[in-house]
Amino acid sequence: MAEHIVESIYRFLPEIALTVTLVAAIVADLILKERNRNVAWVVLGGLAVTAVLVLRQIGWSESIFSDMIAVDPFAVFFKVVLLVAGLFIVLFSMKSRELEHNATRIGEYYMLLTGVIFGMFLMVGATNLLLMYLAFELTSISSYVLAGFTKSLRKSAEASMKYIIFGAISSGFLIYGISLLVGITGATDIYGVRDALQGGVEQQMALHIATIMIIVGFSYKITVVPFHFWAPDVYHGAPVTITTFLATASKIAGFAMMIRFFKISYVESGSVVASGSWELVEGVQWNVILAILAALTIMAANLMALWQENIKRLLAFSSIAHAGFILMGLVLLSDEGISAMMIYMAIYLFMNMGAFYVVMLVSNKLDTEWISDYEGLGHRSPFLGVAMAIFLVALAGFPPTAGFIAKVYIFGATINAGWIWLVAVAGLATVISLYYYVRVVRNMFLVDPAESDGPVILDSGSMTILVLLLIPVLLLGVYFSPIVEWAKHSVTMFGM
Amino acid sequence: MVFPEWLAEPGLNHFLVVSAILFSLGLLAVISRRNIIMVLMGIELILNSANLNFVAFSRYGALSLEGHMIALFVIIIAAAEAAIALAIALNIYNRFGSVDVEQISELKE
Amino acid sequence: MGMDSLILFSLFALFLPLAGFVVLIFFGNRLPREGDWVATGAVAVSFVLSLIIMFSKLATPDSVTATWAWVQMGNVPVLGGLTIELGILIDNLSSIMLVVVTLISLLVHVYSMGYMQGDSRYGRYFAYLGFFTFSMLGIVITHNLLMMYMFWELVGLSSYLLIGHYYEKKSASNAAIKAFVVNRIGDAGMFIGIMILFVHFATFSFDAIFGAVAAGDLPFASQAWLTAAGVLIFCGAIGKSAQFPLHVWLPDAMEGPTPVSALIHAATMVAAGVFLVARMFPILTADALLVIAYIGAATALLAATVAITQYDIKKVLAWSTISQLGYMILALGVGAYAAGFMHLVTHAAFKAGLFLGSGAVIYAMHAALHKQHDHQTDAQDIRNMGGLRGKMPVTYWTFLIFTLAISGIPLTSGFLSKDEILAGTLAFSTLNGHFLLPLTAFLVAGMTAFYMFRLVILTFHGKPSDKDRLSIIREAPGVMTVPLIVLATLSLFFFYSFNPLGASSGWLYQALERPASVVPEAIGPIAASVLYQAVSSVHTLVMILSIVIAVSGLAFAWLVYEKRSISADKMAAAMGPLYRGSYNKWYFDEMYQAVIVNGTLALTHISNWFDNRIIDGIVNGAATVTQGISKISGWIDYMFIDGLVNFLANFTGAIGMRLRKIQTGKVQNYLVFAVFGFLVIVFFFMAI
Amino acid sequence: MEFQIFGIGILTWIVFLPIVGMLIVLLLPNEQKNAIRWTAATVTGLQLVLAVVVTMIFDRTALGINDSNSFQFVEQFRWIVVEAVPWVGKIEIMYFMGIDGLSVLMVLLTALISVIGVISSWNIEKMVKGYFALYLLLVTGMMGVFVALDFFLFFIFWEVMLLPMYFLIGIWGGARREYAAIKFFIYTFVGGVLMLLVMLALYFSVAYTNEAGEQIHTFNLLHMMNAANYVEGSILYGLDTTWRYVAWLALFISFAIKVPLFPFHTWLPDAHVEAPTPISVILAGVLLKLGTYGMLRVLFPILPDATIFFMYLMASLGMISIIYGALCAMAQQDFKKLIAYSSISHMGIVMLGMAALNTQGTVGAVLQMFNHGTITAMLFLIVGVLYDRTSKRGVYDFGGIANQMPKYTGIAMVAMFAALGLPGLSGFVSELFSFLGAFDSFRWITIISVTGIVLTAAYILWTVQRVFLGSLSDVHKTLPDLTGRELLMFIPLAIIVIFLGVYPAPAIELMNASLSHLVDFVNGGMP
Repeated sequence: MAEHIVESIYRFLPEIALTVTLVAAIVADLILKERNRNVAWVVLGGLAVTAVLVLRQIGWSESIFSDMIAVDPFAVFFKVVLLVAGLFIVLFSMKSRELEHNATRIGEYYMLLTGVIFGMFLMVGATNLLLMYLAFELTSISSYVLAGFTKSLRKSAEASMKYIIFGAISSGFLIYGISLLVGITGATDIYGVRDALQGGVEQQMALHIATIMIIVGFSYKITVVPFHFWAPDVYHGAPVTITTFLATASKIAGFAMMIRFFKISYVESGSVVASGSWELVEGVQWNVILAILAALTIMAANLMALWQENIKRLLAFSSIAHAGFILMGLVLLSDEGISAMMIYMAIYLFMNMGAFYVVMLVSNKLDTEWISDYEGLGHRSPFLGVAMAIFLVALAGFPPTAGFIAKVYIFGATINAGWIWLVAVAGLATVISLYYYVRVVRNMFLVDPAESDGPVILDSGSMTILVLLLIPVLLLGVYFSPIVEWAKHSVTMFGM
Repeated sequence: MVFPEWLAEPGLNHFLVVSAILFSLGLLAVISRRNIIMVLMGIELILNSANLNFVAFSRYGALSLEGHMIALFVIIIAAAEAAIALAIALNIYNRFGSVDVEQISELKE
Repeated sequence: MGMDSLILFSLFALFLPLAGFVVLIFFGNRLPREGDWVATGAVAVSFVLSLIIMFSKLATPDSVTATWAWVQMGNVPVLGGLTIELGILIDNLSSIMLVVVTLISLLVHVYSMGYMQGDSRYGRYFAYLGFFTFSMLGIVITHNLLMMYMFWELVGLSSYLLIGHYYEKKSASNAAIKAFVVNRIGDAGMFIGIMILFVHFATFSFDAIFGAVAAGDLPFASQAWLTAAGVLIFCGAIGKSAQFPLHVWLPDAMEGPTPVSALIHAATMVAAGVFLVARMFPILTADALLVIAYIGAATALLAATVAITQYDIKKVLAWSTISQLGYMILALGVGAYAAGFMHLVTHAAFKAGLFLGSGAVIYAMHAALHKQHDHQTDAQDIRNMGGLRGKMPVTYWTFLIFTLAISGIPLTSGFLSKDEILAGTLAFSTLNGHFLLPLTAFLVAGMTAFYMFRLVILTFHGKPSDKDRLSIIREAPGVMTVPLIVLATLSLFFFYSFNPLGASSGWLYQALERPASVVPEAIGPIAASVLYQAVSSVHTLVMILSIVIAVSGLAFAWLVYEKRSISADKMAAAMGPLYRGSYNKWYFDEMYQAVIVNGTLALTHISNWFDNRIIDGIVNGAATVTQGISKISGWIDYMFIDGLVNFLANFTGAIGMRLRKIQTGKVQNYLVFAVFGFLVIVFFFMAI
Repeated sequence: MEFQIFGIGILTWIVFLPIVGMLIVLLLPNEQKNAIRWTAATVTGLQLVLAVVVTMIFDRTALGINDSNSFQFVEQFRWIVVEAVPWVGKIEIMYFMGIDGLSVLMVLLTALISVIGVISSWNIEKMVKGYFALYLLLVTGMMGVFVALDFFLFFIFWEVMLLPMYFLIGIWGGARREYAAIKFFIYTFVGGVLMLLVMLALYFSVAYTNEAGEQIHTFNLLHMMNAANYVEGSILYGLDTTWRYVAWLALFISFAIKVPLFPFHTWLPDAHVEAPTPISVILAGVLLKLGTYGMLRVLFPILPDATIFFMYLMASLGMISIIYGALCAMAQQDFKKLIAYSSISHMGIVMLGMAALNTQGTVGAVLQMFNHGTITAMLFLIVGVLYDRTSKRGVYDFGGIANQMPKYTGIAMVAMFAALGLPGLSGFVSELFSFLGAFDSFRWITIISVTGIVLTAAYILWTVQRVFLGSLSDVHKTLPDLTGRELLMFIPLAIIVIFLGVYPAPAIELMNASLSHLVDFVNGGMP
């Protein structure tokens, strides 16, 4: 037992590192002068260390703390993605004028950020229903605070309120569902649950309700229609940096947890490794629900995005739509689908962050979030304009950008699994999505700027960050075998 | 005094039914009440209905002590959530001068 | 002389005019006299060459062909390997035609030097003449349908360019377009006919196709398709030779300079249709020939009736041309091959002469009017002429000869050919009782004599419409009169046959013996021998008849217009509607304008409207109505704009709009929706 | 055949030279307008030289189409390789380029039109740098499509063209440029999505077994043309299945939009009218050909069974486009729009010829693609010349130009009559063969289509009359005739048009072998 604990702790180092970072951040915030910068640097350092530790885990496949958490390729993949997200968010935050002006005690902001990341690490690894719930709540609760961190702003306050009410209810659904599931199966870790289900349970009705409630819980996290309502308002109200974080990292973490939960507890063990496709434990056809939800999400989100005037809302809806695209992968019940999802998420991270970062820079310089104010931007700052154009085009899924690859893989997997109607809907939605992405591009380039507004100058730092985001978006578009390889090898979870 | 037959021997289902009712009430409260504090109450109800399940299951169902333990955790979470929620509610009051959920709807469409 | 040199000569004869064209187009302005001598010289040389070719060809019975591969196509399914050849064929037909074309062309070149003096596009004019000659010769000497079609279009182009020579005048450019488009209609039919033959026989060459048909291999193994092919190809002739119902372009074509009318629209190009029919004769079935015959007859009659009432000197000649072409077609249709083609040759001479003569008159009139500073009077209206006889003797006498020829008075070339045609037609009817054909033929013969002399009398005899104008009228210069004299002599009988009363003994008739038909007996035309039998039996009768008719027509005209013993106006009044109909060319133009042209235009507007409103509408979200000349009235527009334009994208957009409203901003509504969703899922799930 | 420069294959040079040019242009300062122009000119010029070289040393006997060994100037190496995992076989995406008789003329055409486009862009003053950068990017995209033999590569080039086109129309276009640009964009994007879906379906259905005996999923077009490579039970497995028909339709629409074929054509008139002259030239000269080329390169040989099944559909659409396009053209008053519609009509002839599925038809079609490219390019340049001088485009705005600008009129006549299908000019030959081929397969459809030549004659001649004939209005008394630069772009095209009209054999020999093979292959229904 003892050495198991020790062993586990050894495997748990990254998370520990994060905790240390958290503490360090608090301390730094207390003692250091001129806090904002320094705390940020401390957190950056901590994240870097964590990254190293995570990279050491590549290839491991263990379950630690008596089946509380799994350290397996799947988890590692997502940890890396989340760390990248975290790093960029911290960098963004250092550049954000919004935070400087409207947020007090910026140190806590970074602390909370670290906390969220920690929670996400748990989410991607958790194999115990209780821990899943705890991780879920840990991220949520700190997110509530972050969303309202610029509390002097009305919109920020409103956002946090909506967020917490909606979030709390959803977590209520989740825990209620879990309670039923746990009760029926008598096991708290998902392996136990699976074994019980494979044995067959009599209370099918209860099982169904439990499943659906859990799906609802997850759906809120990954913004699936009709459980997405909070997202546009919160994304709109929250500080751009946090919006970015919610739109990318927390969504990705949610997906990771969802995938693991369903793949392990609702799928016949041993059915996976052989052929890529899974067989469900008898009874629950949850993937049909997901299919419908995915289609609904894709269509609704794209349609609602059409007329948005505020760029943040636009991107909010676009990110909801993308959640729908990603969800398609889980419907397929195949490792191919999962790997496609992972590829999509990894790429989505970069392009979406890029778009949001441009939005942030624009609101830094011009102090606006209205699409109409983007007119002539391409002429006032060609670099910014081109970068934004590339990110949007990538989001629309044009070659030779990475966004195209993401779509290729998710669509391909869907076709291969024979879900033609689903992919047809997705294709149609893609066309619709072009409208609103291009609208922004049009404003930036096809409209000449007014004489009054001069050129927009970027500082080298922001430029560097933009370039850092552009490189993967373009590079993965023309040479994507690394990411594909990695994803394909990262679908294996402990216990399959 | 004589209990009706179906209440004579309280079992798992009774608790489940009660928790279901609790849950629904909580949901109702959240949806219908204007005052943010009341909404938060509703949330508490929901969480506790879940707790009731856990405890009931570990008393009657296959679940052993884990049930109680989970319930404890949930209570803690609920507390934390409530704390944050109240803070936010306060901030809302400062900004909007009201805690009426209906009126706080500037972000829309 | 050797075959190869024959081919070589014909190639030179063909390409010299083209060379002249190229030179004039690129260097015309730098050359003295804008290079008219270049063009004329080129044509002169090819005329000489043509003469040599003709004589040496007529000496030998067998024809000469030479071919060059143009395009090679690898294994063609259905057809196997395919080579498309260009080639030339020199036989009696083509060699005679060569001479006719080059001769007339040469004369017209010379004449034009006088007539077109001081024209703003003098050089360009000669260039086009050269180009026309080239394309016309191409039609004549080709040995396959493809080249025939290509040059067919090219003569169309040159005719277009020359009719539109005075393109500042709207009427001129309109006429040019009309000519080209109407011809295109015929050509489309011809093209389809060619396709039928090619797709089946995998070759364009006449000999090859005739050979195959002779071997009993019919297109798509059906006689109907063979007939169809024949008739469709004849459509080309209908267009070029201005046969009914496509005759409408030729009168308008008179907008072009008069020499052009003489060359293209009287002597050569319009005869190309006749040439085509003659070429295709072997594969024409009896049915096809019957169609051809009737179309010819109809045309002849129709045109003659119109010619009677026209006052524009060129228009009269134009209609008479149409009528004469109808004659030729009729002749070929009834199988009087030699007669028909011979009439082509003789007609070429005297009709060209008539036009050049009229040109001389117009030239003189213009000069006179110019002196009088009179710009209202129409120089071409015969009512403004009269009494010119004394002032322009050469023109008058030559013109008279031509008129006698066209009316078929003995001792002229016209008599010879026309007499043969009438005989052929009559013989044909005796054999299978299509008596309408000879009837029309004779009728038209009489009318021809009448309206031609009407023309002569009104122009040259009688009292002048304006004394002092007449006093200043001058005879045309030598370059113009010499061609007239040449043509006049060519309109006399001895050039064609030493027997003034019988062409059949003449060299030309001999040279043009009818080719054997290759279609199966059952559907073939009446055998030549049989026909000639009948001809010889009716010949004397016909001769007498035709002379009588011609003379009476002449006499009638004399009575009406010279003696005035019968009032033309009274006659006209008596005729009433007939007169009006004839005067207005039986309203063909109006009819076509109303039905075809306006119909097409309406169609274009409809389709354009359809494009902008419906098709565009269905996909077009930005509801801005694009421009375009839809004449549909406004309110329909609105209905459709509202109804359809906003259809798809606006439709999605609209949904987006509505959907957006869900986002009310009230968190509790959100929750309601969410819970609702949850319940739906639950029920759905319970259902499955 | 191999041909390398500095160890890099000639096709790569041809395709990516413009990209190099683009980078140079981007590095040049904005003010250096002439430097930028000359860079573009040089790059495209070099490209043309290479293209001519390729055409010269091209082996006319090689078959190509589905036979990888007989493609020429082949460049092939693995671009993306994903090793096998238990549940998905090995995956390959090739950088695979090569040309055969089908593509060689198109490569030449693209290079030629690109150069001419640059010349006619010379007097563009607005944002010169951006303009030429986008222009060169566009050229790369077009050229790439014509040489790509891997579906993935093909698709990437296909989509790469979209954005530059969007901006070129949208920024440098006329009054309603935004509308036209977005319309073009959406239309083509729809096509792109459809193509993407079919491409993926094919990709999962096709797997070839390599030397090592492993099953490899691939985008290689040639592998997709081999029935043996279709994985049993995959969606497109077998012949004449419903899914194959669906796939055919989807792919067909995606190409038909580019062609454009009735009823997918309405983006064209707007795009043409609004686009600046050089872009119209590119659009009509090259872009439209991509659609028909794609059908011959991808659609026919990969789905031959469906192709035969849908023969009549294609022919009918071709027929409708011919007649309908001509009718619409007749109704136009805007010179540019008129030509745009005439393009629809002429591309209908291409469609008709292709649908015939025999050598004459196909040869005619491909030749028509080339000829229409040159002829319509000329026509748009002709409009451009007038527009530059008078900034008017209405057919009725002119008249009597013939007296004022003889050189110009001469050139215009050549182009106009070539468009009208006059024998002796290139247009006639290709139309002739297209119709001959079509008549072999569909009698009545062809007979109806032939009536289109009458309509064509009508609207062309009316245009000639309205613009060039008649009397000159005083405002145009001062119009200068063609300048040297303008002659420079017209003369080569005019020469080609006349030469191919008189002696088309050289062009036909280039494609003959490949097209015959293609036809046999398709009629064989994918052995």
